[in-house]
Amino acid sequence: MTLEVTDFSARYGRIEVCRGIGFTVAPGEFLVVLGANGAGKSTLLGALAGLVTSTGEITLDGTRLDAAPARRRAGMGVALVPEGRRNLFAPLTVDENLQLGLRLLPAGEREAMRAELLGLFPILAERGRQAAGMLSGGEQQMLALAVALARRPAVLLLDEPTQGLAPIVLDELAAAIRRLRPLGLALVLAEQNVRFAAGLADRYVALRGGEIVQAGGADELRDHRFAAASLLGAAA
Amino acid sequence: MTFWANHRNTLIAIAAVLIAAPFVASRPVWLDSAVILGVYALLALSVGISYGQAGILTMSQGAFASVGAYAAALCSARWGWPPFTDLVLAMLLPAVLAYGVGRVVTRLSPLATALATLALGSVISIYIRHADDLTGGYVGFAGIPAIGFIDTPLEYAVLAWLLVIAVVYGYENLMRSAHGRALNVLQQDQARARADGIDVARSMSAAFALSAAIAGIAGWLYAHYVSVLSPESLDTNISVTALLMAVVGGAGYVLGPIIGTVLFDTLTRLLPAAELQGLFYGLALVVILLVARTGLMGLGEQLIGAARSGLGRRAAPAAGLPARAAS
Amino acid sequence: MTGPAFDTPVPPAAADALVASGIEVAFGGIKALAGVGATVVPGRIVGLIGRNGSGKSTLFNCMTGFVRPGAGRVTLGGADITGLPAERVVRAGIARTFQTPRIAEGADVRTAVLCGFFNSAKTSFMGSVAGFGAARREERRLREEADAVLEGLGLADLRHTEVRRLSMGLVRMVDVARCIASGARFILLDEPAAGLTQAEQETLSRQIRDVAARGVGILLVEHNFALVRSLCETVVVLETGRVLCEGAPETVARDPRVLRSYLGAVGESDEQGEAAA
Amino acid sequence: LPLAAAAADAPVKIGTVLSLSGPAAVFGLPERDAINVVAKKLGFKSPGGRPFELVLHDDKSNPTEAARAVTQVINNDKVVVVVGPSTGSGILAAGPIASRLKVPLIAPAGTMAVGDRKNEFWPWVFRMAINDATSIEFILKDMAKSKAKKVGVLYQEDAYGKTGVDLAKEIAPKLGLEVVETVSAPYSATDLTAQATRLRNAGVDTVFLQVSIAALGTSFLKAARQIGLDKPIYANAGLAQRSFAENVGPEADGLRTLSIGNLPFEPIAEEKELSDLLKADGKVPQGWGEIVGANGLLAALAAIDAQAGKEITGESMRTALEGLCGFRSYARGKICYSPDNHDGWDGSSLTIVEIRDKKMRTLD
Amino acid sequence: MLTFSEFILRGVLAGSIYVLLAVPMSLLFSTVRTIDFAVGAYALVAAAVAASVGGVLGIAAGLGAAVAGSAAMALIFLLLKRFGCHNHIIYALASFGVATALASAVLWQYGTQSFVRDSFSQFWSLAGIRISPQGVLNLVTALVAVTILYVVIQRSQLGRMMRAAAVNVMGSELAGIPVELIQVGTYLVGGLLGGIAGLLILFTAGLDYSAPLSLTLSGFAAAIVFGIDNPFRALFGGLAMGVAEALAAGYTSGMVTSMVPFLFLLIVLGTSRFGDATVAGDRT
Ligand SMILES: Nc1ncnc2c1ncn2[C@@H]1O[C@H](COP(=O)(O)OP(=O)(O)OP(=O)(O)O)[C@@H](O)[C@H]1O
Ligand SMILES: Nc1ncnc2c1ncn2[C@@H]1O[C@H](COP(=O)(O)OP(=O)(O)OP(=O)(O)O)[C@@H](O)[C@H]1O
Ligand SMILES: CC(C)C[C@H](N)C(=O)O
Ligand SMILES: [Mg+2]
Ligand SMILES: [Mg+2]
Repeated sequence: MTLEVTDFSARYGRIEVCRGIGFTVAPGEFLVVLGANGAGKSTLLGALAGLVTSTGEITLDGTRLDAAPARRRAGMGVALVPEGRRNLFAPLTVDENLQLGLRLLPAGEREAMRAELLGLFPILAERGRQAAGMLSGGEQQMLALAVALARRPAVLLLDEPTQGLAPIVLDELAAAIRRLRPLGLALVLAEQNVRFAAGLADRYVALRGGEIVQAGGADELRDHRFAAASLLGAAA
Repeated sequence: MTFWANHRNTLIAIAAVLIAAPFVASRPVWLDSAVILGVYALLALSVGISYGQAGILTMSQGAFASVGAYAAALCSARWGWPPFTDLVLAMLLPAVLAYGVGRVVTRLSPLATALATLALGSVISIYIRHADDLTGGYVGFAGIPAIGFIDTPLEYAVLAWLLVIAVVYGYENLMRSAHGRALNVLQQDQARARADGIDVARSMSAAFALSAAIAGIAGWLYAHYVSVLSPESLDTNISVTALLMAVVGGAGYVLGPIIGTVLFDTLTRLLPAAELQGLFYGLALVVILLVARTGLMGLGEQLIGAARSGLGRRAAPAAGLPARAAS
Repeated sequence: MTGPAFDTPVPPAAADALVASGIEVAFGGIKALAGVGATVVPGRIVGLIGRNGSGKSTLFNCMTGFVRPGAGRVTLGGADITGLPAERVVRAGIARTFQTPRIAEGADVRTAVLCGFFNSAKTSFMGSVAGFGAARREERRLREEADAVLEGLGLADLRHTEVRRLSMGLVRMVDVARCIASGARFILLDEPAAGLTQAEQETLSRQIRDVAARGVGILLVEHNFALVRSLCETVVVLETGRVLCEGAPETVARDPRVLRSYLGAVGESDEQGEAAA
Repeated sequence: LPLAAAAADAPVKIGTVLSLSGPAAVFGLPERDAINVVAKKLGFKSPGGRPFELVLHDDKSNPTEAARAVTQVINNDKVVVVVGPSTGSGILAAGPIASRLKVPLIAPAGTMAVGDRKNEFWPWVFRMAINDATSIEFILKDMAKSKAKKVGVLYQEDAYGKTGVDLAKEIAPKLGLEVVETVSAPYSATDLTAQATRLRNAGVDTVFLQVSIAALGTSFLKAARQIGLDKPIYANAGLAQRSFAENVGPEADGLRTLSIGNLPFEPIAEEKELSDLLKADGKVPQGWGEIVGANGLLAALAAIDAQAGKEITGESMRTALEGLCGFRSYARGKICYSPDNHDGWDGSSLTIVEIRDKKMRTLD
Repeated sequence: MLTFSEFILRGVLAGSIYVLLAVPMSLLFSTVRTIDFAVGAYALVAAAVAASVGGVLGIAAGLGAAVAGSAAMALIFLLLKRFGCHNHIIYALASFGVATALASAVLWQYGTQSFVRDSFSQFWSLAGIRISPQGVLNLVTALVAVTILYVVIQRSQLGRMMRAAAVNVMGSELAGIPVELIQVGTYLVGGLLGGIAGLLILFTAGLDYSAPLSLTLSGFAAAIVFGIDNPFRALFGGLAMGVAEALAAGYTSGMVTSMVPFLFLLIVLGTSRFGDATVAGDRT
């Protein structure tokens, strides 16, 4: 489904963190949001998911999302994996976390999806009865991703999913996300790991001070020095 | 100047007491209230230290106070100790009790801690009720002498508020020291605290003991001022009231408990004496909690914060990397 | 010396190394560590890598007293510190950061660093309450030392910033400052570079190197192999609770087992290493 | 400092510090109701024509609050006499204040310690109730008339319960009875079968209840029936409450209770007047609480009238109360104070009532 | 021996009341991580209304009144949350206010009378021990309540949602869980359970206006002593407290009798690991 964001601003209380954001992500298209620390990436993703107060329009195939609270957006096909896997329920077991993720899927499809996710992250099958909070950092990250994927979202918002994952797992993760492309998934990815982002995304937008300062095709990202200097705004 | 920076709360407390003094001294009934208010303020401060700083949700401050009060009664009335010497025992006894129990409760969850302190308070008060020979049992203990030369309500009021100021001063010292910071850390995150090298059980027990000692001071003052004691004088209701006072005022702030005490006291005075008193009390409590969710001090801070950011200050960007990064 | 030998020659200071050997840990049915060892020498940076769930953080937890190993020993300069409670381990001179930073909300940077000084504070609890002159002088001394630590890490300007307003990278730096404040001779860093921009990673690695240069031994867990390669002389690779191999980063990176189980595509391209250099 | 009523015709202020909440509200509320209706009926003028005002405070069944309230009414509202506090421990806490501020308390509680002459504040406390020793002797005498010898006692865990059981143990042998087992219950007890079982196993012939919390009374009676402890049961005045009699089930039939009069069910002449007054005001008479309260007010008014034309202070009130004997009251017996006797009432106003069909019947 | 087992049995029957009061606490804790100090007040309100209305209608009215009381609490909880208060202790203190208000309303409306009604006039004899069918009914109700609660909380999708809502509000929102609906629902069910407890007490031993706080504290203790995270722990907590009290009343006297229940709490909390702070899912 097509995600369309127009004239979008997000604020914490009186503090406006993102403003005038606009972009479109077509079905099957992957967009990466780049930016230095504090540029507002997480804020943007949080606002798209309904966690942060925002103004402006968000539509999903023409349906307005912006008035709905986070809880309803979840039902409308938006899934966010927040920074630091904060979508997990630490005392609940791995299985229970997954079941909560699978909840929004029709009952008949749940088993198949479960099997698919456990195939993607086999360790989760072994740790089924363990409290999610007791997993290793990387295992938690995998579970957080699995929980979001479980409901087969139309729009997937990933906030730095690579944090804490071993290099080889990143490859597997990228491959898994790529497999969702034909299903029409629209992906918005906030990343610091340019290598990962470049390997996955079609297009990028770069944020600085809460505004889009640059946009382009992902091939531009393959040039590291360009990415580091102008997109991540590292050096002052 | 540095004293101002390091002891703001003490100075504010002194100023407030000085401003209120002429008004209070002009009415005998206010003098009496000032003493009792001082007792409650000490109790609420003791809750501030144990709950607001160490995170021990205590329901036994009333019991600690009564241990202090009975110690004062026995030392002065029965054993004839010289004035003020009984204060030592009145602080030490509750502190030792609290330290011992603290070692156990520190590893419990907050609710389990509350239950444990509640049970401890009950055990103490049952003991007091049954130790007829020592405490006078249910009937209580009468004829507790005044503290040496301190005799009139005015003198008691002065003493009470001197004690309050002294406690605020010590409290402030503590919070500006490594031990105070340790309490703040362990209250939020015990693993973090241990990684800093903090012995969680010891620090928490020490804070609990300090808070019990302060409750003991409150009891000591109460005993000498009221001159009679009974098991119900300083019971669980008082513990709960002290907790409410501290929370309503802002348990995490040094002066919060005192503000809560004043507010609560005013409130209970304004309520009509009738069957429906509880209804008004309950509703008032709910309304206060709704208005001041982090206590009155928290509310004040929010208002000040809002006033400041209302001046149109834009979002300060997250602090960027220090200069050395640019190379 | 019970730990495994280094590829590089062991410096003379090794007598007071931090050594874990034969560590075994099981959580219920899960065997997290099955006979793992590692040695950290003052002034050196040792890397610890391995797949997710291979037991890196658990090894950290054993060496810092947060988890009691089922078997094995942790020694510091020959003294057995196995099973000491975490707060005692810190006092012995070993500090750590957490994989998910644990920060006290609301405190400013200097206060956070001051918390690290808990061990070296000399006043007693009651002494602090009484506020004797000694306690006040002590407090002044701690403040100065904290400022010195911040200065050393290039964080001096942030002294009064609230920790929660910092970016993740700076939070991790503050955590490092806190470790240094504790006077630790060994610092264990758990994925300090996660979520940092390239530039921040560079700052971080420079500062880690500075700390090591002052004679502090560092054990570094990190999934960013480029960073590991640029910092560490030795790397220990874990695989499901066992040591898979050990050696210089270059050697390890060429080990087919490591490529298969951990590095995957990263190991095949060298550009990352250059970028961080 | 003498607290004088400003002028002879200015209203005299009377403080009432009573338990309007907490466990002792069972007595405090009827005390307040009676004081109010009597004052209203008198048109807030003493029988001798002196206007008066009432200042009401709640002691919350707690001694600290009681002491505070008494200080408040004396210092702030300038009362010259206080009716209350309602509980023994409240009076003990307020006594020193009354004596320091020189205002007498008219104390509606039976607790022995209140009338202990060793108290420094003894001169300032006048009991408006029957002391516990007299009460307990009265009910135990009734018990002794049956063939019962071995007595079991249930008492509630508070001052009322504990002093009661101690007195019972002390007095019983003089009447040829023996207390063979005592059991106690906290206010919070919801189930007293264990206590009842223990009394049954001790083989008691009769049971004495020293409780004032009606719920404990009913709970025990139910438990006794359930476990098959069918022995005659006696209770001290704490259970002589209308609501207890009306709410308890058939298991209470035959329970004998000590009472001051029988206001709710079979009031005698003077009591009837009070009961009618209450009913006219929409109140339902509850028990002896009203009698004690109303008479407390009447005593204060009688003392005021004894000083007609004079300036009234707390001290003059104390002197006047010490000379008060046989004033008009709503009670069976005569109330009489003297400089040596502040206990006022003897046993002549006591009765034994028996519960039958949810009513208290006066026995004679 | 017979005496001993009699005291045990009586303790178990008495303890079932504590279990009934502990169940709503345990339930609320699993979804909101707080304590409702008004549970005892709901019980009182239900008993008072049921006793004054009488009959089956009275039972319905009593339960309705209890739920209405908890609805007030739920509303306050919602307001606090909407105003941005996420401190669970504040919710608990607010419920303390509600409890005081409700008890006072009962005192005002019905006076100081104790509420008590008769249920069974026949008694059963169990191996020579006379017990009231009412006690058995209480125990059965407690067992049923605990079992249902356990199945719902631990084994159902709703239960997972409830527990999720308690530990991570943001995560619940993202997972599409109606957090507030669930939490308000829990308060209401807590009111209903408190009301049921009140009705059973009405027919067992009776209660009066002063009962709520001590009822709440008994339930609180029962819910916590063996760990609050599982309703079966509340079951054992309640029964153990009942037995401890019965044995104390049966075999000790004076000070010891009154202290035993509290010493029991202290010893269990001090020696067991049930109340430990280590919340599942928090590792370093
Ligand atoms: N809860 C909050 N309240 C107020 N300001 C906030 C809050 N969270 C973030 N900010 C501010 O909003 C700005 C953007 O933060 P955000 O977390 O969106 O950055 P980011 O681009 O995701 O950075 P990072 O790469 O470190 O994750 C920063 O200035 C930050 O300080
Ligand atoms: N407290 C615990 N209870 C149960 N299992 C645990 C516990 N701690 C760790 N584990 C398990 O032990 C294994 C090792 O965990 P550890 O955290 O040491 O991995 P790690 O190497 O640090 O991984 P990552 O790179 O993902 O952080 C994991 O599979 C984890 O699920
Ligand atoms: C009149 C007496 C029976 C009063 C009772 N003893 C009491 O203390 O309340
Ligand atoms: Mg971010
Ligand atoms: Mg790890």
